[in-house]
Order: sequence, then C-alpha cells, then structure tokens
Amino acid sequence: MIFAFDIIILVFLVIAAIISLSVKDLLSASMIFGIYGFLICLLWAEMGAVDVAFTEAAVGAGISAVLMVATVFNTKRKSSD
Amino acid sequence: MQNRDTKPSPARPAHQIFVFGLLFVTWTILSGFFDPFHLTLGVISCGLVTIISADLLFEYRDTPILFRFRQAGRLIAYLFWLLWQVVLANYHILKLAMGSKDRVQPQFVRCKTSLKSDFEKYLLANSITLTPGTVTTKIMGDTFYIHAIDDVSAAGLEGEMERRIAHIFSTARKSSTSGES
Amino acid sequence: MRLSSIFAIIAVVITGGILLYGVSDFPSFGDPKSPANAAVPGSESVSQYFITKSYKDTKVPNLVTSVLADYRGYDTMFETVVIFAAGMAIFAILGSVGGESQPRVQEEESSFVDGDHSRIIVGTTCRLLVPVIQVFALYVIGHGHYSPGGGFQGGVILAASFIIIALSSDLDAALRRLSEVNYLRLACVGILIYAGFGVLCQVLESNFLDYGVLQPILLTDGPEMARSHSMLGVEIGVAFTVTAIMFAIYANLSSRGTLRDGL
Amino acid sequence: MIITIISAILILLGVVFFFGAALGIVRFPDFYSRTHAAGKGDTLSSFLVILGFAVYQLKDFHSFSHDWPILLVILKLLAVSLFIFMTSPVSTHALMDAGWEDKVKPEIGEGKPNHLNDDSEKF
Amino acid sequence: MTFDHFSIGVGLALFVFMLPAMWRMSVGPTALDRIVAVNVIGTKTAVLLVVIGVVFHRVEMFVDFALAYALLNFTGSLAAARFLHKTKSSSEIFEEEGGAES
Amino acid sequence: MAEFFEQTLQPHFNFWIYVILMMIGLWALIAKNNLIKKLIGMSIFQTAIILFYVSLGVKEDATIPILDPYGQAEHAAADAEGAETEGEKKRDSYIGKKSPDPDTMANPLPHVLMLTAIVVGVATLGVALSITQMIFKEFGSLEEDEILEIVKGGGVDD
Repeated sequence: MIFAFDIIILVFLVIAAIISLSVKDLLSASMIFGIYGFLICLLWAEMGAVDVAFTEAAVGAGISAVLMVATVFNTKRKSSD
Repeated sequence: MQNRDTKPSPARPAHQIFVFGLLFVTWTILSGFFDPFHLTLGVISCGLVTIISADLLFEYRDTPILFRFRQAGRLIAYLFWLLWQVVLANYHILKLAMGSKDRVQPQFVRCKTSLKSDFEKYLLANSITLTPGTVTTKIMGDTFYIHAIDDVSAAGLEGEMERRIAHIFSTARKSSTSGES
Repeated sequence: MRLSSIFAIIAVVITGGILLYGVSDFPSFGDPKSPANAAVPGSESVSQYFITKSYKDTKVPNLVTSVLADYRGYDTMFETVVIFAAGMAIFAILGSVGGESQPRVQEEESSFVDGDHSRIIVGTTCRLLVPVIQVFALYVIGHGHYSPGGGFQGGVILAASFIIIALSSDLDAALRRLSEVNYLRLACVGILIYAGFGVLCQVLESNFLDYGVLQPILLTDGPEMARSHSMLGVEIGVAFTVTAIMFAIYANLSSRGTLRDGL
Repeated sequence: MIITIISAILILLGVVFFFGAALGIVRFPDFYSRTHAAGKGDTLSSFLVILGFAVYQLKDFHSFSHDWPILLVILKLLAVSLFIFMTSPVSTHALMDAGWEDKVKPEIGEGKPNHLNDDSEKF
Repeated sequence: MTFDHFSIGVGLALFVFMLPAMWRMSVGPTALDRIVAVNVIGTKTAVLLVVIGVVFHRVEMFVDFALAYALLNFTGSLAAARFLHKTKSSSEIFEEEGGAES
Repeated sequence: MAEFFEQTLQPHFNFWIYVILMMIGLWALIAKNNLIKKLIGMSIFQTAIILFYVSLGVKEDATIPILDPYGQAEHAAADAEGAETEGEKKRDSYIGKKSPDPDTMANPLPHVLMLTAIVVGVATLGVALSITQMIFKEFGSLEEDEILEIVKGGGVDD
C-alpha cells in the first residue's frame, strides 16, 4: 500500500466517473469508462492485489471498452443527458 | 486487408519451424523456468500458436530464411538510428510546446515514395510517425499524406529515412517482390 | 427537473448517509489486526491459515491461485458456469430474433474511403503482434502458480487477440480462425475439463475436487504436487471457457447476432 | 551507486519529456497538433523511464550464475517499451485518420499547404 | 532520500501530468480529443505499474501486467477509429437537433 | 488540519470513496435517462463494491500475496546453512524453514472472491448490452421516457 498514490487515484476515480456520466456522446462516454478501468487497475496494483489488477488490466484494456463501442455502433450515439 | 486473406501463400514447413523457434525464444524469456515440465508446456503452447496463427508473422513466405537474418541485423541498426531521431523529435516538440503559439504552423504535405512492398511502407510510415513533428495520415498507393506541425518538420521529410529503409531490404527485393501482387 | 431525478437524489442521499454513518465504525484502513485479516480472539482466522499453510499443502507459491483453484474450487467452477450461462443467454437473446440481414451495413461499405493506410499500418502491426499476444496469453495461463495470472486472465487476453484480428481486418478473418462451432465446442470442453477433474476424484473414492487422490494417475511424488498439477489442468479448463465466451460475446454484439459485417 | 545515478538521470529525462507532452496537450491549437504531442511525448518518455528502472535492477547483479533472473526481468522491461513503441504510432495514425474521416476541421497555418484537402476529391 | 522515495516522487509527477489529459477529457471540443486523452493516460498507466513494482521491490511480478497493458492498450483506440470510419461524422450527428439519428 | 488528516481522513478514506462511488452509480442507475449510461452506472456500482472488499484485505507495509522465489531473507538463511547447491537454493528458497508471517502479506481471500467477480461482471455486462441492442431494435430508441411512452401508447408502432 502506497498511501500517496492511494489518495490521488481515488480522487481521479471519482472525477473520471463523473465525467463519463456527464458526457452526451456515448462513444466518448464508453472510452472514458476505459480510463476508469485503467485507474482502478492502478488502484488494485497499489493495494497489493496483483491478481485482481491483472484481471482488471486484461478486461479493461482489451474487452469492456470494445464491447461498449460495439453496442453504441449498433444502436445510437447521441444521448439526451 | 481482404487481399491478404483471400490469397494465402503456400505454408512451408521450414517457415513453420522458424516461426516456432522465434515463439519459443519469446516463451523462454517470459517464463524463466528451465525444468522439463515448463519446457514441455512451452513446446505445447508454441506449437498451438504456430498452428493457429503461423501465417500471420511473415507475409512473404518465399524469402529464404538466411536473408531474414541479414535483414534483421540491418533492421536493428536502423532502429538505433531511429531512436536518436526520436530523441531529436521529442526535443523539438518540447521546445515547440514551451515556445510561443505562433511557431505552431500545422500543414498537410504529401510526399511520393519509391518503396514497393507493404512492410517497407509500414516501416516508413511508422518512422515518420515517430520522428520530428510529422504523422502519416493516409497512404494512397505511393503517396503519403503527412500532417506536419511546423516548417522544420515538413522540411526534414525528404531523403535519408527512405534511403536507409530501402537499404535494409535491398538484397531481398528481387525475391520478395515476386510474391506480391 | 424530472420527478424521478428528485426521487433519485433523495434515495441516494439517504443510502449514502446511512453507509457513511456505518463507515465510522470500520477498522482503520491497512490495519493488520482488523477482524478480516486476523483472528477474532477465541477463533481461528481462515485467511491466516491460507497464508501460513497453503504452500505446505499445495506447493503453489501464488496464494491466490491455490485458494482459487483448490480450497475454493467449487466456487470457481460455478463462476465458470455463470460465464458459460452468460454466453448462452447472449446467443438466446441476439441469435433467435436477429436473423435478417441489415441493409444499413451495405451503405457504410461504400462510404469507406479506399486507401491502403488501414491495411498497411494497422494490419501489419496487428499481424506482427497477434502471435506474441497469444504466446503471452498461454504463458499467463501456464504460470499462474508462480506469478500473477491464471485461467481467467490468460483467457481474456487470448480472446482479446482474436478481437484484435477482427478489428484489424474484419470479423470473418477472426471467425476463420475460431469459428462459431469451434468456440461453442471450446466453451463446453472447458467446463467438462473442470468437472472432469472433480468427478475423477469421486471415482477414486474421495470428495469432489479433492485433488490429492489423483497422485497415482498424475505420477507425481506426493499428494501436494498432485494438487499443484491438477490446479494447472483446472486453470486450462477455465481458460478455454473464458476465451470462447469472451470472443463469442464480442462477435455477437458487434454484428447483432448475425456474425457478418460487424464493427 | 553509479548505477543509481545513471538510472535517476534517465528517469528524470523521461519525466521532462512527459512534461512536454502534457504541456502540448493543453496548449496546441487543434486536434491534429494535440495528437502530435500525445503520441510522441509518451513513447520516448516512457521508454526512458522504463530504461531507467531497468538499469536500476542491475544494482543487485553480482554473479551470472546466481542472479540471472534479473536479466530476464530487464528483458521483459525492455519488451514493455518495445511494445509501446510498436503500438503507439498505430493508435496515433488510426486516430488521425479517423479524425479526417470524421471531418474534424484542421487549423492550417497561414500560407501553408493542405494537400490532403486538395486531393481528397480524387479519392 | 532513498530510491523508493524517488520512485514515489516520479509516480506522483506522472499523476500530475495526467491532469492535463483529464482536463482535455472533460472539456475537449470533439470526441477525438477525448479519445486522445484516453490514449495518453493508457500509456502512463503501463509506466506507473512498473513504478509501483519498483516501490514494492517485486518488479518481476508487476512487469507481467505492464506487458499486458502495452500489448492491449491500442485495442480501444482501434475500435473507436473503426467506429468513426463506419458511421456518419460527429458534426452531422450533433448539429441536426431532432433530425435523423444514427 | 493535520489532526483531521491523521484521525479521520487517513484511516477511512478508501471507505468514504467507496460510499461516494456507490452513490454515483446508484444515482446514475435511477436518474439517468439513457440505457447505456445506466449500464455505466451499474459498472461503477460494481467496482465500488469490489473496492470495499479489496480495501478490507489491505495491511500496512505488507507485500503482495505471492511467496518470493528469490527472497533476500530466505537467501540469507540458505547461505548461512550453506549445504545446498546453487540451483536448489534458487528453486527451493521459498519453501522456507519457517512459514511466512501473516502480518507481512496481504490477505488473499478478498482477492480470490473479487477476481472472479470482475470476469463475471464483464459477462453480465455483455448480456445487458445485448438486451440493450434488442430494446433498440424493438423500440428504435435508447431513452427511457420515449420507450415508456411507446409502451403506454399501445405497444410498438411499426
């Protein structure tokens, strides 16, 4: 556990969550949700949970953002809120 | 992209063994265990990857393997030269970012290349992207459309890089061009 | 402001207030003596048992893997089944309804600017990287005992390599390497490998997933090494299922279940 | 000691280049120039930082027969930077191309050519 | 000052340099700006994982998923680029209010 | 200020953020109009819970829950005995004469529980996204209020 990293990542995490929920473009929202995954992987790594961090790294970088982009591609990009 | 998949080159056993060897070196670096159990695992895994995707690693499978080694040596020398160019590029961008905003004069330039094969073009495009203030935006046949961030970067495009890349593949050119469309 | 939004703010504030009130009673962050980490006086802590004894029991240095695949193997097996069930649910939702071809995709094809850049730059990089990614994924699966990794992580990375093939050229190129029939088979085979290890232990007159009795079959020196090797087999089963289902989810989602002309 | 100093110098150089990239992201005028700063500043600086930490690993290296795992760790660290070098230009290029397809207006300097715009009717 | 403190300082500096990207992510005029910011943070993440490994004195464990990050980081931008290739341009979607969507 | 930092902020900061993230996710699930935004909120909610679990297992100054194959302390112990060959020492150093001290190693149990939760979370996200696609195909919209109007107005138009 590295306390200095801990506080900064947690604050960034809240910022990233709020940004990704407030953007009206769903493509941007899903990419920013990818950022959320990156930060949370750093958080697990810093707290010593390496296996969880590895899972999050593989899932967040490779799969989840792509799945969301694929869905947005097949539906509609614009959101009302 | 469709061209490559609809026209598979004949798979040759020598090439598959070569690919297997390369993958096994990668496995050894990753693994770090040299007991029989893990080496067996490595052989199984590399064999699996060779079966699934051996055709991906080399596009022109007609080139003799001996040429590959000579090319690889020249490629590594080129990469060191490229690294120095990347350092210069970053220094340039750093100066530009700190300086006044008037010095940033973005522009799209085009430049013709005499390189033929896909891999040479790929190398040239990536080198351009990595070096002073230029990014390859589009490739249409022989023409590269390049976004340059200022005049200095746009002026540095001509010449040396292309010559060096042509030099890497010079001996294998005759045999490699025969394999492509 | 909509009515539901006001209601939402009230509900969220109440929930958050209650939870924040509860937080003040928590043990402080990073305390080695908190009830979750150390024993409550008068009882034995399960996590301390895992840390001190699991290497002696299983000869696996990565404690997470040993707990995941051995002590809590039953749990992990059904987590894998949940993933399998999720894949089946997606086939049921998308496959049954979406059968007709979409005319929209044909329009997009024509607007795609015809140049060589995509094939040269993106295609060549992906062509060079995909075998490396696959070897790396198999390394992660095989070395879950000694470093972070294991079936779940390696499976996801292996699926990502196929997704990269699909993104660099098109979905057909990826399906040619791992077709629909094959990934369905692979998913089933993964579960069967996992369950097979459990049933094999039962055949040898022991409990389900009690790997120690597999020693005469695996020809290892001692039940500990038998447990270690069985864990590797179980991880491989997990990896098969995860790879197949993750790739199947992408293939179905990107093409609305038609498996043609996706993203 | 000398290994520590060398690695510290490399890492600090990398941090300086990171600073340049961060500055470029804020200050450059349009999307295309910002991509320059983002794509380039990050590759070299991450290479330098990772190289610095790889050099630092050498401080425990005394004899080859005993400490060879450290060499493997260094090779893996270099592989990380190699892959960043391979993938970063690709994403830079892909985003630049997508930006042009998406009709993001480039900001062209006064009197500078825009050949892509001139030729795009021919495509 | 030991090397650990130095490493933590480097990590903090990297986090500070993430802030411009976060800012660009929240204000960025186009979707592309946001995606570029995502890319920047992704590269920094791989470096930060190595930094954390050095602080923990266990680099040989942490380097594995730095590798995974370096290999898989470009998947997201690739998907976004393909998306923008295959659909109408963003300016058309976001300027015709109430017009034909998608 | 310093006192506040040490007494209140440091011991419980992770738990505060977990509550805040949970509130953000719950708010998005209830109040957001767009279905994909709701799914993003659901994922944030899920990570908040994972954050809570992993935070419980953290110990101060503890190392990661993987026994060190090349650990310095064990090396020193093995060197003192001096009976083993080089290769054996490397492979067997973590076998250790004594079992590891539980206080110097992070708690592996929450990691195990949460590791599977992440992958299962992605699979369920895939199911939710496929349902979203079907809703779009049925109603031609992803906005909740428009869908509700169509449903109230007597089913699908087309």
